[in-house]
Amino acid sequence: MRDWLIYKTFWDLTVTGVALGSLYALVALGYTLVYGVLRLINFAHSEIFMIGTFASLITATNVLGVPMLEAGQYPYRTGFQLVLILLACLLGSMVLSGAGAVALERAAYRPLRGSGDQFGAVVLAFVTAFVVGLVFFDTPKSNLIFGIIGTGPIAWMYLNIFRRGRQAPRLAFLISAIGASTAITEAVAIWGPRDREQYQTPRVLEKKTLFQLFGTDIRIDYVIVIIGALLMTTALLLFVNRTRLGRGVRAVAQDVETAKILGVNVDFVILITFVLGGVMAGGAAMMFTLVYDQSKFNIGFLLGVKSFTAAVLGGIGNLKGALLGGLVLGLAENYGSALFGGEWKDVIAFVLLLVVLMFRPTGLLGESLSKARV
Amino acid sequence: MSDNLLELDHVTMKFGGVTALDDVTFAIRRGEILGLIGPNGAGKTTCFNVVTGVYAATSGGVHFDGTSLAGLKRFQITKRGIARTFQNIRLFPDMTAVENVMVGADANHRTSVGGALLGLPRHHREEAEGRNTAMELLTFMGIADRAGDAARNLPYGYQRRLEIARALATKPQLLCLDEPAAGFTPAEKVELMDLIRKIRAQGYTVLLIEHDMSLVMGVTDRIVVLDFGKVIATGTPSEVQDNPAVVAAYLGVPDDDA
Amino acid sequence: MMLEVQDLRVAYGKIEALKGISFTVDEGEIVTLVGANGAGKTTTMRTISGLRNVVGGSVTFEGKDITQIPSHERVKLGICQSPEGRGIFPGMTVRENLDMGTYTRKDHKSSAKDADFARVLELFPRLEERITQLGGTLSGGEQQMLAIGRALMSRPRLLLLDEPSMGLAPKLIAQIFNIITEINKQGTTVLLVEQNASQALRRAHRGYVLETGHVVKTGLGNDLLNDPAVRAAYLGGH
Amino acid sequence: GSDSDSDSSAAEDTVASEVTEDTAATAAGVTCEPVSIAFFGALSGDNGNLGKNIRAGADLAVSEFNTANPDCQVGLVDFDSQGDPAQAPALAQEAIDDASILGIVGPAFSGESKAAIPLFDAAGLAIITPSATNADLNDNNWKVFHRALAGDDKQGPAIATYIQNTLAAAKVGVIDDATEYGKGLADIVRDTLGDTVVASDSIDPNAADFSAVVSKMKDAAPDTIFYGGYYAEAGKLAKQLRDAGVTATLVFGDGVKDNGFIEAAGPAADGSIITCTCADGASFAEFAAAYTAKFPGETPQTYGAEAYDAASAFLAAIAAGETDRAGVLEFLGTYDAAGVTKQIKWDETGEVAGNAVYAYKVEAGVISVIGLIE
Amino acid sequence: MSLSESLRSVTSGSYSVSRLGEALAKQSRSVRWSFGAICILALYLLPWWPSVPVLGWIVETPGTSFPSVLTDQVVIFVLVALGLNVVVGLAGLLDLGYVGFYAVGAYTVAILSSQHANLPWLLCMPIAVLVSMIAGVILGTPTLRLRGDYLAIVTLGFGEIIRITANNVEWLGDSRGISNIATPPSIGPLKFTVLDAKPYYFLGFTTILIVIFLLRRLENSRVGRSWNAIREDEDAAELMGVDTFKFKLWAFAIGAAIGGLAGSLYAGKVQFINPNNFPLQLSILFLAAVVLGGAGNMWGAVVGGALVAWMPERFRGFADKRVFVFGVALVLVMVFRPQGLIPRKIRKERWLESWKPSTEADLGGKE
Ligand SMILES: Nc1ncnc2c1ncn2[C@@H]1O[C@H](COP(=O)(O)OP(=O)(O)OP(=O)(O)O)[C@@H](O)[C@H]1O
Ligand SMILES: Nc1ncnc2c1ncn2[C@@H]1O[C@H](COP(=O)(O)OP(=O)(O)OP(=O)(O)O)[C@@H](O)[C@H]1O
Ligand SMILES: [Mg+2]
Ligand SMILES: [Mg+2]
Repeated sequence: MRDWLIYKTFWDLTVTGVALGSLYALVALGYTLVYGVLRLINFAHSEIFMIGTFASLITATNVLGVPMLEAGQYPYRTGFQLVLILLACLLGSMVLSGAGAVALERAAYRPLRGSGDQFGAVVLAFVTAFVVGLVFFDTPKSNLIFGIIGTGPIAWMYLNIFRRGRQAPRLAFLISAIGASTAITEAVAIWGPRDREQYQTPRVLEKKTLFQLFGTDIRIDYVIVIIGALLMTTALLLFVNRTRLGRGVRAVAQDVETAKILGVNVDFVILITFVLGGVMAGGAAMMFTLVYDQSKFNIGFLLGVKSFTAAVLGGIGNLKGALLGGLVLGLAENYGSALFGGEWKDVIAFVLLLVVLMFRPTGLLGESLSKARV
Repeated sequence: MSDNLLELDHVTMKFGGVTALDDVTFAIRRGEILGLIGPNGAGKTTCFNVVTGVYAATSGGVHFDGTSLAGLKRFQITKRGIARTFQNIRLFPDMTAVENVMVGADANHRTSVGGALLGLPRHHREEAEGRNTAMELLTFMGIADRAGDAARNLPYGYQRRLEIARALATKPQLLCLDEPAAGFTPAEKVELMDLIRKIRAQGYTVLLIEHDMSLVMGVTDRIVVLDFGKVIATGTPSEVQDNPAVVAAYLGVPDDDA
Repeated sequence: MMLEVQDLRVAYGKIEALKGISFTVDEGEIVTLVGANGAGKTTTMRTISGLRNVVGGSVTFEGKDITQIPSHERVKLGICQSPEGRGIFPGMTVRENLDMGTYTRKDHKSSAKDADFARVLELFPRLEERITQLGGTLSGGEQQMLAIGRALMSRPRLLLLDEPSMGLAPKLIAQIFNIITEINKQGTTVLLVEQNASQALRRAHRGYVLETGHVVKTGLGNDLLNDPAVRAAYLGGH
Repeated sequence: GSDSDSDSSAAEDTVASEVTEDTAATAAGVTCEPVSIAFFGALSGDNGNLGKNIRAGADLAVSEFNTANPDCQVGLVDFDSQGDPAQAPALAQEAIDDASILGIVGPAFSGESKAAIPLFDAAGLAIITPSATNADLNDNNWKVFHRALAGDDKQGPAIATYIQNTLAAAKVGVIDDATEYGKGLADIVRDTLGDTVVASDSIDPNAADFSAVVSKMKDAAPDTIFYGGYYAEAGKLAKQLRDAGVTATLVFGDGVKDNGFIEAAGPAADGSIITCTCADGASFAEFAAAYTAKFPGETPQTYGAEAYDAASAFLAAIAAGETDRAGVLEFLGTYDAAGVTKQIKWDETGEVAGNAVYAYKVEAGVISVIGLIE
Repeated sequence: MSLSESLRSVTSGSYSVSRLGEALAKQSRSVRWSFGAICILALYLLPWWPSVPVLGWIVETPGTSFPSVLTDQVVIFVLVALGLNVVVGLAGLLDLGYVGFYAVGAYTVAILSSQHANLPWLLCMPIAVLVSMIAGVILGTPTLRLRGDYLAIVTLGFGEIIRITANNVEWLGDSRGISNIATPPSIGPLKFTVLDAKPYYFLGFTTILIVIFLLRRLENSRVGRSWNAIREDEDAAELMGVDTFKFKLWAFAIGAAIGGLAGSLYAGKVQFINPNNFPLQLSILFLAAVVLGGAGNMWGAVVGGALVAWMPERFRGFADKRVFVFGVALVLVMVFRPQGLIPRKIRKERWLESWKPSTEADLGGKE
């Protein structure tokens, strides 16, 4: 009976799998970029994505004033207005996610590279003061004020302690990433207006069927997601392979010191990497809200784990690999859950990963950086 | 048992389009110091890599002490009695010098988890033996004064010597040195020459890659010259030095600084 | 004066590797630093390039204090290094590695770059044979050629060479020193660190002898070459 | 419908009379040692909101009691387990060590219940859980165990009956969230309905995308779909089913009876059936009013009323002069009073007597009762 | 010393601790032993600390029972951190699915003592350790060929697979979990009852001592050296005769065994487990504990494990905000002490100081 189901629903599963996979791919790009440059599993990337979904929500509701429901129905928009809203949301997500990624890099990673600067010191100092304030104050507002007052002296102190030129071990980056991820998620959960509850984003795009393929409806939101993933991957590939800064990114990925003595501004390149990763995550976030119209403080976690899996599946550090890995994972999950039941979805994903790595230890397309020989 | 400790038998090593070793055949006799020289990219390091199991030869075989090394894992080859140093130093940077050497000495030890957990006499015996070997080797190499320092903090020259000590600690029959004098001052090279002779005197067979002619000419018994992966000459130092093909491919104008 | 290093002190943790060294390099000169293992030569080079922070002292380039500016700014000023250990990008091809040498070059007309490219390949024909091979799979000597070639590609005003002859075959070593003299004649100032001190001093205008973080002797290249103490210590002279 | 009406009006009478009794008692001067009852459940963490709703219900009962009895001030102590069974034993131990605590409102979830109740049982400290519905909680021979609502073994068959008889479904799809609650309920429905279940699957509640399950349902084209799980996922699922063009009637258990479902599903919620062992009778309105008075701007949420009933039972014991745990436990055995949700009387296994299950329907964004399931 | 310098020095060395260590190292063997003995005794009395008049508030866990926190959280985390430290800190293998082994240990005890049999805990425990160890070997054999972060993500997957399987397989109790797990048998006056956590603490703490004792032996042996060498440079290690695969597998197996041991202790204490006890986040928390304390340093792992387990309970007052604070703290610690609170030291061998070079350097070469 199950085989029969697979047969009849095969194309359905394929289409939704590709759409889901495209989302994975978009998020995976950010992981892969950062991993490629810093060899860091940027655990907080999922939170950058989460910030993007909220940016989309805020842009649509608070900035553009789209209501959640109009007379009990979705606030569908059409034509020019629709395009405008979508673009505004995309922009909002990309900007906020990009900015989030920058702040993250400067505060949580850069000091670990031994080149901590004022910006990072200020962010860290503010957070520290804010946390200290939690001991004394109850309301977010007084806490905030205390945090701001405390920032100055603490930042000065931090700047003095930042170790110049000392590179921390890789594990330290990983834990810092985990810490940042935890702090961001929790901050949204604690101080967000709906706490830990799910948020809805207004649905402006009616999920119309554009056409049919093999008897399956091809919905407009899926088409947008798939095209978006392709476009973004291509743009990123062009950037990394064709531009000077792209060369810098690759150089930093392989040998930081040599990159420096050849004139690469390493901190800037890393920053750009984070910005790009953030912008991709922002794009993914906006498209995510387009398909699922929802968000939550921890929405990034599982998606992040899956996307990182996708990046590894494709060959981490390899941009095309991220795309391929995302698609393969999305499809495998869909086919797999139809075959074995949805509760086994993640098991299927991880077993697939294991099997692929067994035969191709550096992923489907391999790492783009090969190891030096003995 | 034949007189040859190591035999390379028509070894070819290809990397995609690059043929790094092309039908290489030569042998090392027991107790000799054999020099392996040749222009950059001639295939010398690749030769080491094939012998020590880093690469599996595309074709041909390597025989050590009369048996083939084909299919052996790297560590098994080391345990058979081949130890090496690296052209780009590969120490364990966060371990002390003496620990680095003890890792080498452990190649001869058998204590594993069980023995260590139970504190078997063999464990204690081997530990003590490892320490003694390590310290003696460090003393021998002249770097015992920094035995307790992390390898990463040692000066370059010490690191090179430490690599040799670590390789010796595995009690090899064949010691393969890949450019051990790179980065040494002439005075240090002279010291190193003495060291290599002393090592041989202890009964080791040495395979030496080196670009410094005074050193190579000074210590080796025989020399094999590679060019573009092929053996272009074999012979005593003086024979090789006068071989026109070697001069053309490798030596160039004779060094006027002798 | 092009480069002036004054009372430079650099430490690794608690260990001071440079205990206050001073020297100068004039425009158009070849200056060499010689010294035993661990004397601090590499540390000096790395500090000039901005890879190490100083504990004290200063580095001045063409009258500008560059002690605190980041590495990449120094490259823009015209300082480029071929580092000890070669620093090849393992995952880039030989061509891409060479291209990285032009990273900061402003002349966007590619003809000048192409000319330099051709020149480097001419100097090291071996690299041309290996042009599409990944840097990480090159042999030691090939990597050394690549590192030098890459530094040349950046057309530096001050070229820092840290043991350029290390790992090169004898034939090439002679060639390398000829190249150094030649590019110097073409106007590039060179600061050279070499174990092959006799060759280096012969080519250099001036030299400094380093010992455990101090400058212990300085003089014209030939004078040092003939100094018996220097000969004994660094040239293996008998 | 008429049956339920008479039921709830009867309930109203009893509550009213009980309250007046209480007041009368105060006038006579109910005095007591400083005693307290405790709330045990998640107040923070991912399940924090559910716990806060429950705690609020208990809090309301306690403060009403305290205002009515100035000479007998009862404290409410919080034990925030984050819904995590790993933390439960240490908290339970602390509650046990605090001699002033005479009863526990909680634990909120089945998992933490199983971890904590053995300790309470050993200490003879009575518990009334307002929310843990797992069917086999009652067969552990725990003397202290009580719950203020019916277990899933009562709700499940009723749901099946409703689907079979009232909805007259020929083809049913059943989905669960692979949690103890959701799967437990869904399994009962599956077992009861037998062959009419044409499609069955699980989802991962943390995932955003349910397309594999949706495809399956779309393909099997059932006329009714039952989902066992909580409201947030129910909302997402409803939406995705409708987006894919599935028109089957959606049926849910009591975990979905929350406004969060309406918010998450939007127009997709319309027409859904929700079952619950609770009835919002006329006295419920009174309770709701009191609730809003105490917590301005809020209305009682899931299990708030059950918690109120649970706390009221303990308060009644205190008012009856019980001063130790054994006394309170004994008192609960004989307790029989009308609560906000139902008549509260426990059998020897700690289950509330009576097993009325009510059906609710979502219409135009409002959940309203349609009657008792026969 | 300027202010900034002093600030730097405070953050760059756990000042007094390392001073104490140095001072102790100079003392004679007997002084060191008695100091150790006093410390151990004091730690056995830990459950009573909160009732010490003035100093009690330092450790007390408001709102939750301190002895229970010690047994359910601190002991478990310390054990787990010790085990994970072998894998991550010593052998340098990044394992993000360590919770899987912990779960295997707990489930083995649960299944054998409640779900499908009624074996006593004392028998189940060693079986659980063995089963976890086997799980480690089964996971390790195919995956240890992978390098670096590929291993990390595969192990992460393993942890999830274990949890999801437990959640969905009826035989394993599915999402309902398994209750009525057997407790350890009473030993003389030590009665393992539900309401007294202290005996469990004594048991757990003793276990920790034994594990530390055994791990120290391993660390100071050929095995520990091989692990270090593998972490530092795997290729070079193999070429120096280290059977890298074997030792990596041992690291995995030993780590898994300790994880399983922790799981079996946990199951025996709480008597109820379900899949929610073993979320992915717990693996991450374990890793954070190890790195926070100082990866590669056993004492670091102990401190890290204890802190990560105890801190949230100590600061229960922050309720909702403690996880946030924890996240911020992780970042701050990593920024200012990237090597962890007690960094790994380059081991200075004690014997080195007293080592006298033998008169004639002999290489022991082959003739
Ligand atoms: N993994 C590889 N992939 C591709 N080419 C390789 C690889 N390893 C070595 N080669 C090529 O094989 C040739 C021989 O390299 P090898 O390192 O053996 O040279 P060598 O004789 O040691 O030179 P040097 O004296 O410069 O160290 C080189 O041209 C090198 O580029
Ligand atoms: N990363 C490091 N950490 C600690 N100490 C270091 C480090 N690098 C170098 N040193 C120390 O600094 C001193 C100077 O080293 P440097 O590398 O500058 O010497 P060098 O003159 O270049 O020697 P060589 O000829 O061996 O290259 C040495 O004593 C060395 O041990
Ligand atoms: Mg070589
Ligand atoms: Mg140097």
